[in-house]
Amino acid sequence: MNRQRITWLVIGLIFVAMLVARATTGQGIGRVYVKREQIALAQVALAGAAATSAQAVQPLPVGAGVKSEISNSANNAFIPADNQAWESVPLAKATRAWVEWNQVPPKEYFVAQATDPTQTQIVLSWPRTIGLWLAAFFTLAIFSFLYADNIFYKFAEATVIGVSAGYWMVIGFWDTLIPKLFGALTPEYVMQLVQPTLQPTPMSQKISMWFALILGVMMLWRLAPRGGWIAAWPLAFIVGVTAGLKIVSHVESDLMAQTVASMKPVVQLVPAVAGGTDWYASIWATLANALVLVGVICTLVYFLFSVQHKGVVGATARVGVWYLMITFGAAFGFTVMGRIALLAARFEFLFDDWLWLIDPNHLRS
Amino acid sequence: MTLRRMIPMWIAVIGGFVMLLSAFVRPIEGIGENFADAFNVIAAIAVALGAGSLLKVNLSKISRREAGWGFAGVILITFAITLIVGLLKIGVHPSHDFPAALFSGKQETADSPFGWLYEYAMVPLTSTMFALLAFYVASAAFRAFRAKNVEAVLLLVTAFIVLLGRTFAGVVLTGWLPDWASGLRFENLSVYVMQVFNTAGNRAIIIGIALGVAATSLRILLGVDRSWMGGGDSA
Amino acid sequence: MVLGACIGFAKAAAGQVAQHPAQPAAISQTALQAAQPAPTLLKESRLPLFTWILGIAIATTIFVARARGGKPPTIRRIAALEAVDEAVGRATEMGRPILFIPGIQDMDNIQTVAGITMLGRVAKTAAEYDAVIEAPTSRSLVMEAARDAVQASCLAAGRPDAFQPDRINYITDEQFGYAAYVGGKMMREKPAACFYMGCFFAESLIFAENGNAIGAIQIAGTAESSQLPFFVAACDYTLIGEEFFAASAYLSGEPDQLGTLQAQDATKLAILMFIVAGTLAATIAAVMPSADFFAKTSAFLQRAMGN
Amino acid sequence: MNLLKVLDAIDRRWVFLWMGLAVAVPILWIGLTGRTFPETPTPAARAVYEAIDSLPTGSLVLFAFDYDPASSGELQPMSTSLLRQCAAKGHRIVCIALWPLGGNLAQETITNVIREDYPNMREGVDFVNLGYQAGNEGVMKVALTDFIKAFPVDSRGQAASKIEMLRGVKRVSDFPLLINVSAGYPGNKEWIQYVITSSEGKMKMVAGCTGVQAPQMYPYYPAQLAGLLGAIKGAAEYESLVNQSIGGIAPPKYLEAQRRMAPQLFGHLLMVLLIIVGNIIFFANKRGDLR
Repeated sequence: MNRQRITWLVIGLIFVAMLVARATTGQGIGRVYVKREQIALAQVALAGAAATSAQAVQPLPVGAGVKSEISNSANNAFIPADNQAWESVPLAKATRAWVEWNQVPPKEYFVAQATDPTQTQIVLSWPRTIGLWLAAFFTLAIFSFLYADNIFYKFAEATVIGVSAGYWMVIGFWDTLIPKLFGALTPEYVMQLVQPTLQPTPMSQKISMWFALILGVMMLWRLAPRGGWIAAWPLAFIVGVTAGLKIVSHVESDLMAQTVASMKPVVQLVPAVAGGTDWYASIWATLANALVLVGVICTLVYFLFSVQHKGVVGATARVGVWYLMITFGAAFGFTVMGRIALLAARFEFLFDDWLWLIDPNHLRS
Repeated sequence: MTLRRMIPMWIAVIGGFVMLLSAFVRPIEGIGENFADAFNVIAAIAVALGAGSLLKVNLSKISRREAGWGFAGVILITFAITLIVGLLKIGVHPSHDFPAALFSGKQETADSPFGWLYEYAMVPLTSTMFALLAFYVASAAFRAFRAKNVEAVLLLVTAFIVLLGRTFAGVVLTGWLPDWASGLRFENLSVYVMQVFNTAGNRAIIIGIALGVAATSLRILLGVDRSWMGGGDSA
Repeated sequence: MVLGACIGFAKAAAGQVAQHPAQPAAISQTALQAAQPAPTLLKESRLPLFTWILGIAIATTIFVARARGGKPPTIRRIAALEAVDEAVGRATEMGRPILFIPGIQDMDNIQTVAGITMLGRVAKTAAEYDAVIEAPTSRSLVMEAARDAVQASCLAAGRPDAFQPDRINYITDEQFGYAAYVGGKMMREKPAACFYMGCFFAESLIFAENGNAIGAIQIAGTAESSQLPFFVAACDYTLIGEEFFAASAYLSGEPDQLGTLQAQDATKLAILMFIVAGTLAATIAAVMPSADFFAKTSAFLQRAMGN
Repeated sequence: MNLLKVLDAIDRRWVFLWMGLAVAVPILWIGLTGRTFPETPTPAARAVYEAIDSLPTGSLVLFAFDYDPASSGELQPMSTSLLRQCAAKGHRIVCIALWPLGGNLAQETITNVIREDYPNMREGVDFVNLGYQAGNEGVMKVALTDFIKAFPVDSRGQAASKIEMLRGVKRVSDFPLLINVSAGYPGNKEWIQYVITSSEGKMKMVAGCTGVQAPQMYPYYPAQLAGLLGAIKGAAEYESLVNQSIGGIAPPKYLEAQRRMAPQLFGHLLMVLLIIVGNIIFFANKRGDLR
């Protein structure tokens, strides 16, 4: 048994011991509670002009815990939230009903239990509780990479690759292909199945979507046994168009805008509160402007390629490098801040959501 | 130059010039916008290629029993599950406004399997990966921030000032300074650094980058550089 | 053929220039015309922008033509690029792979395009040295583009057999999923040389620190100034902003590509002059409100910059 | 010199451990005691507050959530306080997102702030979430000419054209103020490049960004950016400003940023310490003491 194995074992044992200790004291440890919400919706006729694409559907109270808020969609006709009301409405069709479980802070469960131990509205959610523990495991597994590459990290790595690759493909399908491509080419299906309020797409959009579809298929031709070279066309198109678009945006809003920003007066007179000029402040302001100007010039000189950095140019470039270094130092300092905040967030997850050691948001008390 | 390489080049050149002109010619103003959508669609279609490569590489790992083939299996399984529950919106209720439309619900809804995967696998994994940076900045600073020369000194002194100036520590250390010297307080120093040196440095970097982008784009648009579609034989 | 295209373009451009030469005065005239709103074919308000782009294009064409005419410019040495051969050679000696990361953005980002171009160059050297190059990507389109570039490079190097498509594979679009993969890969396969060329965000330091921990030669290049500090701190060589875009032209060593770098410098000098002149005019105008001429001049120059 | 020798040859994993403790311990401490450090707002943060406060009550505010959970540790406190100030001031808020997950975060923030503390604000009248739109700058360009076309439906799947509060909105520049909290691309820079630059001063913008981006955003402040919140520090300063202005004892959810400043402090001190020690070692090495 080598040293690393032992280290892992010891860490693991200590950890489990602490976990057990924590779990058996106080409110216990990482659980997720959910509240039952009965959704029952009755479909009714629409009020006149509002009756466009969608069939409107009214929330309808049936029994306890019903979602009784009326959706304020312009397409929906309002009917009084009264049990049989929807039946009396002309053209009323069948209701659609389902149950939603929404997460609630543990304290709500504690309260509910205290008042009525037999209640079933707020219950422990096993899937989410397991999820919480899985999340904690993944968090620790990633952290373990800091010590050394290990089986837990490898597992976490494999999971994040698989899940995220799938995730982005799903997002691409539902948020890009469906609304943009199919929304433009086969609107009726999209309206029927996904988005009744889909806006009609203008001709130009339709054309560009057909175009995109063709280029996309050309891309996929790579998978075909022969003629894969055709995929070079869509790529070439993308690269060319990108070049055309970026040159405009960068020259306009970076090159020109930043140059204009540098063409400000160096001397700056700061008016004093009492009236007149605050010379002390003015001198500092002027100095600052001058320093900015010098910095911009020197750093630009550093970026010259076709001149050897010797003599005057070399000296100027050197100053430019100093400015760059200061810039980088500042960026570094700022970034540290952000990174620590992120780490803090992860620790808060472990201590608060999982271990229930701290309760900054008063979710449990 | 072969036709097979000439056609793509001209596609790029023409496409690029049309976009360039669309910034100046009213009738074709809109096409730049349409391209953004078109690109997203092409990219979304092209993920099939990515998925293909992901499957191929991992399947061959498994079949060849390469080191860590088990994890390749984990990748494939998690990938497949996420894809299926997501594409079919399994367990997703329709939106409250349009229960009639089968797929009107958002796929990320918390109590759907996809939402579960997102919240309890993807979020903790990615944000913890992100959080590792806190450790890496520490070790990087410890190792690399050494006063080897003027440049290094400037780098670390600035980082120093900003680090102290951006917390309560700065206030404690230099808060005693009288008002006429308040400019030397860490929190103010760090603001000056940002507004003077950092502004100058970044401005030059931004201008330089803009020039670089312009030149790179022109190399493509004028067909001077074609190595983006395969190295070597330019000119 | 391309030269023809360039010269043709130059002629066309020259024709254009006759109408509005790139002098401040002329620009301001056009800018003034822009003042009167009238739905015309062209967007006059953008004439300064047009003139600048045209100017850069003309400069490029002229310098390219000059370079081809046998006057190739001398380019200052860029240490990071002179280290490429060293890095590739080292990988060959150690019999370990080269890791190339073309950033995490898609092909609609010009940095990614520049990164792919660099990949082409590095892959060519690698093929000549007979070193293995691996390029995991975080976008499907980037994977395809990278494969094209590497394949073509292997051909150009006369080593078509050196092209192994499966070493250029898609991982995931997710930034940190990708980072997790690359981090783990580094720790396990210990590449001898790591190239980070493209658009990077937070993952930059995850790569650079792990690369440092395994003692790889690291050469980075990006225009994401937020990530430059980390590359500068943790990598052996870093291409800063504009240098990164100049890199592939520099490595190609082809006269016309080097010409474009000269064009970049020419534009840079023009910008410098504008800044100096503009600041002077503005300052004098601010100090002596009576000096009407300077106020006008500074207004001129600002409008020439599209303000 | 022995200590230095040890430190010189030290395994980076010790540095990792120290950093872990420097962040974890304060969190526990704050969590148990509930104390936070005082904040003195910098001009940039104050400017954000002023920009929102100076608008007449009931103004339309566009709020772009361009980040994802990976960076919400840093940015969520900003969004929470920003939304809170807008709601408290009685502005009408239109939430959008150019990051796929931004839409959800907008929804969470709305639930967390508006639904809980400003229950009489009505969706579609006082606030609306138009959710995520794919297309990055493309969407901005569309919004320049036709806002409704860029964001056709809200998060409930309703046609934006039918939403009362959007009646007066033709193009994005009809919003007097844009609030953008962003973790990268697309984000602050793109909004400035494509929207603010071309709105000819009709539209003000205040931004919140991660520590990484803050340095590149400063060149845009105060010209193109009316105000800027840099990293958790900016968030904490702004948070304290909003809490002061609203008064009373702020509920814990409105102290998140200020709570996070404690781990910041110790993390930063550790970094400073590391840099100092690193240099002592460096000079000792130079003098040959470690040989």
